[in-house]
Amino acid sequence: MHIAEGMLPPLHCAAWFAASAPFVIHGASAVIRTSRENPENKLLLAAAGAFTLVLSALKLPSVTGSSSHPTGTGLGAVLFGPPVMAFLGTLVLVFQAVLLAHGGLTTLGANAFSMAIVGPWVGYGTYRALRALRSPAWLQVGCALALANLATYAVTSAQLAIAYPDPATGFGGALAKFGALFAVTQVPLALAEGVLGVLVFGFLTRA
Amino acid sequence: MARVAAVDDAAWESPWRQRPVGTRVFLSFALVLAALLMPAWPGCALVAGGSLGLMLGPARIRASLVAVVTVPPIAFIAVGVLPLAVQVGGTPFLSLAPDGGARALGVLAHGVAGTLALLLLVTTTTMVDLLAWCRRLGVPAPLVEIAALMYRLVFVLLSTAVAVQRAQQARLVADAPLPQRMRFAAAAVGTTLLRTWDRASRLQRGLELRGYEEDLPTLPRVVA
Amino acid sequence: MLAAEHVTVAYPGGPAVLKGASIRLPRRKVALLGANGSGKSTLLQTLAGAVRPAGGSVLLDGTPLVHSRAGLRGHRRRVQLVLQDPDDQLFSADVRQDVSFGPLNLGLAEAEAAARVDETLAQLGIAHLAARPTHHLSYGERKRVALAGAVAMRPDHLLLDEPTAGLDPEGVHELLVALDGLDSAILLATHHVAFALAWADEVAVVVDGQVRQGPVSLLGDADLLAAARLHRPWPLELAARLGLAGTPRHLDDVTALLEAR
Amino acid sequence: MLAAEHVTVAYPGGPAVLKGASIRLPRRKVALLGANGSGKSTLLQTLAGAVRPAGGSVLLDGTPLVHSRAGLRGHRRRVQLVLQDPDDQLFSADVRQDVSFGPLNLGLAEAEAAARVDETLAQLGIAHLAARPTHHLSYGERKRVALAGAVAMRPDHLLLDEPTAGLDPEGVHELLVALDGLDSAILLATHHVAFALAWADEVAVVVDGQVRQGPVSLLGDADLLAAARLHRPWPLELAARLGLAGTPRHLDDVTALLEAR
Repeated sequence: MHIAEGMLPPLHCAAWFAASAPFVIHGASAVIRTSRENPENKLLLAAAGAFTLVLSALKLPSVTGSSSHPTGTGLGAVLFGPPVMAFLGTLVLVFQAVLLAHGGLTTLGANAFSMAIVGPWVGYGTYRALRALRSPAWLQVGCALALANLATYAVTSAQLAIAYPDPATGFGGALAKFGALFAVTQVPLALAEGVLGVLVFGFLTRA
Repeated sequence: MARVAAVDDAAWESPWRQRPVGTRVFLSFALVLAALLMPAWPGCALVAGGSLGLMLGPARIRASLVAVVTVPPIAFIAVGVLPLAVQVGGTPFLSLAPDGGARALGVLAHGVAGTLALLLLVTTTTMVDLLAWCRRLGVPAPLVEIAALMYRLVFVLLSTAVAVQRAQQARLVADAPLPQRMRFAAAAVGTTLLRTWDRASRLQRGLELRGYEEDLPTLPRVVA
Repeated sequence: MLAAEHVTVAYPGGPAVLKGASIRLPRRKVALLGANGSGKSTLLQTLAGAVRPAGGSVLLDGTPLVHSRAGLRGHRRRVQLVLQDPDDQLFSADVRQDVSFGPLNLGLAEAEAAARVDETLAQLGIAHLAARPTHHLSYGERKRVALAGAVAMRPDHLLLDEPTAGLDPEGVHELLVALDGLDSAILLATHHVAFALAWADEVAVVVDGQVRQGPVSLLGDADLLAAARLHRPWPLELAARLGLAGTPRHLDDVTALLEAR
Repeated sequence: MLAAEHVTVAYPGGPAVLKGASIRLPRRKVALLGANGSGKSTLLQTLAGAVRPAGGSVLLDGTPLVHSRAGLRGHRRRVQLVLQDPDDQLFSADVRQDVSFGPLNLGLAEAEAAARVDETLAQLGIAHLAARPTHHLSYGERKRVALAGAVAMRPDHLLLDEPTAGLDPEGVHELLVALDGLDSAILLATHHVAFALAWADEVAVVVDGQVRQGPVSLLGDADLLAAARLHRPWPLELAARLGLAGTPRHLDDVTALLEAR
């Protein structure tokens, strides 16, 4: 879920850039380090980024009949860890902006915060927590993906609510409005992504 | 998915490719800033009109392409601004906000103008040129190289993903019940993932044969 | 009978690939010949319903294909396309599972589908691969399994895109034996002219976005082949040079003609 | 001269692919023949230094290759392998950039590398592709660009894995013209026996993990080819059947022999 170019006031854009920058820079330096240690990692990370981008363009069967797109950031976080995903997710967002005019450049900070930082951290946290609880592997993967997707959606709703508070009830009311609006598509999508993740996990363990 | 290729194709064929990337980035960014900072009327209308005019005029972008790539984000913006028109709390719980319509339309205008300004950049500038520009601005080489490899792999994988989906359709995947379809979608995603890995390791070995150790130096593009 | 009538196809922003191409696929073995980029694959995709032509139509038993969900569903039950790269068509963990994909989607019960799969694998001479994981197969084996996936749907019309590409002579031979056992009409795209001459009942040559269809002797037409950026197959070239009568299709024919001289 | 002596290669967990294979690549055109899975590609990879043999050695001008970083670096400056699938070697978004990788990696200055790239593209007849995006190229064009990437390094020895696979007759012809303009020794792996007969100065046939190398007349040895799961090329088969003397290599030779009869 991307906030389009032009939809956030300038101050908000700047603030979200400032909020995202430390994570993305930290991730970028982790990426530089791992690719110096092992040049094969460059190819792997590029492939992971390309896969995420292509995945976001694959159509999934969905309950509502409209097609839906998985985000894949939860999967990336489980595979590469959240710091690397902060960089890689941002790179995917740049590609989506440049190749699809999807999202934007001034809203990149805000989108990176929701999709490349909070989503992956929530996904990774869920995965680690469930692992610590010795839950089955499929549950770890499914919940990590679904919750990463949901967290992204929640953060995006909050970002819009901060920018455009409700005239009567302020931030809380706006959050409820945006949350309810996007819930229609995003909640089934998050569940679908979780289920898909479980199925892909099953496919890969059989293959 | 065809949209990936559409924007990219336009950028490769853009008559503006010969102009310095920095100029294009500056122009587009100035328009985006104008869209953000100026009042919706007449500022955003001017930005939107200006971006459209530049795209359809000197940049010679086909109108059908502009339509194809702008409709989805604009539809998303249009839905996204709906909450601005209403307010919650009080009685009735949900009601039209005072000036709500104007507020929603204003944000819509900012969004549409911003998206068109961004589109001006991306339909005239290839990813490759942007990456080379980033490199000159001092972005570390490994990061630029990963982005460049990613760009190449996107197109390799795209044809795979499209072919896998087509092959499933040919064998009547649409007739399967939903749980089955989810399973087949997972198989398509899993297959694409395995092939992604395979592609990456094969490219690694292929590049090693060409002498790849740590860096992937290439000539900068010649601006004629 | 499957046919295309005056189909025109252009990719977005590009020039037309097919410009009023017509082809018909009677219950025979037809070889579709053309250079790389001539539009062979596009024509196959169009016949299979995967590409919607801008003009003209695809006909199945005289009825035009409607590109609706229902129209395509009916079409796909009877027309199956096997792609050049088998990896694009194999997406299950093992061979049996992969081949069962189509039959199950046709609505066959599990037992029935299983029987269909076994029958198909036996027919194509790959029953021994049934339980093998797909990613352990050799290239030739993967091509055969991808073919099985289509054959298991019992299509009347089987469209094959470069099925011999990348196969060694033994592999090609095994493939041909397998194809001979089928009773679908087969349209096989290739740029191996000598192979087409030996195998086909009829040939169709893609030239300039259109199709010239006729008996294999068409491959003796040097002008046509030059326009198609192809070469005359060696048996016909040799016959022409030596002034031999007839249309020798392979080594045996050539030997017989020369010995009779 | 590049050579392999008694090399043995086995993949982890599998049987040996090469069992004491020896081959030498003098400054000539050598065709390496073998069925799918015979070990052709493995032999090329071994010669290029990408696969380290369990036994035997790879020699460059008599000096055994050491698989250290420095050893391999020196080897790759002189021996370049072009893989069958061009997408395994093309990494850059445009052609010129991709081809410049090797020369820059050799340590050439930018101006020098640029001159080298232009020269190579012209030599291979693809100067017009220089500014094209890699993903817009056809398969045949990508194969040519991948070849350019290797040729731009000016290797003494060029190893080509199935360079004609997937190319139409014109594409093959253009490739051969381009190869003729090079002055590297060329080892070309293929399973097209008739093509090898027409093109090569010498042939090397992979049989049972070993290599039989000799003049092209080796391809008339029916037993050898059967053991290699290949067929005798048609000119030699026809000559044998008709009892013609000599080793006709292509249609012209066959015509001349028959007319002289």
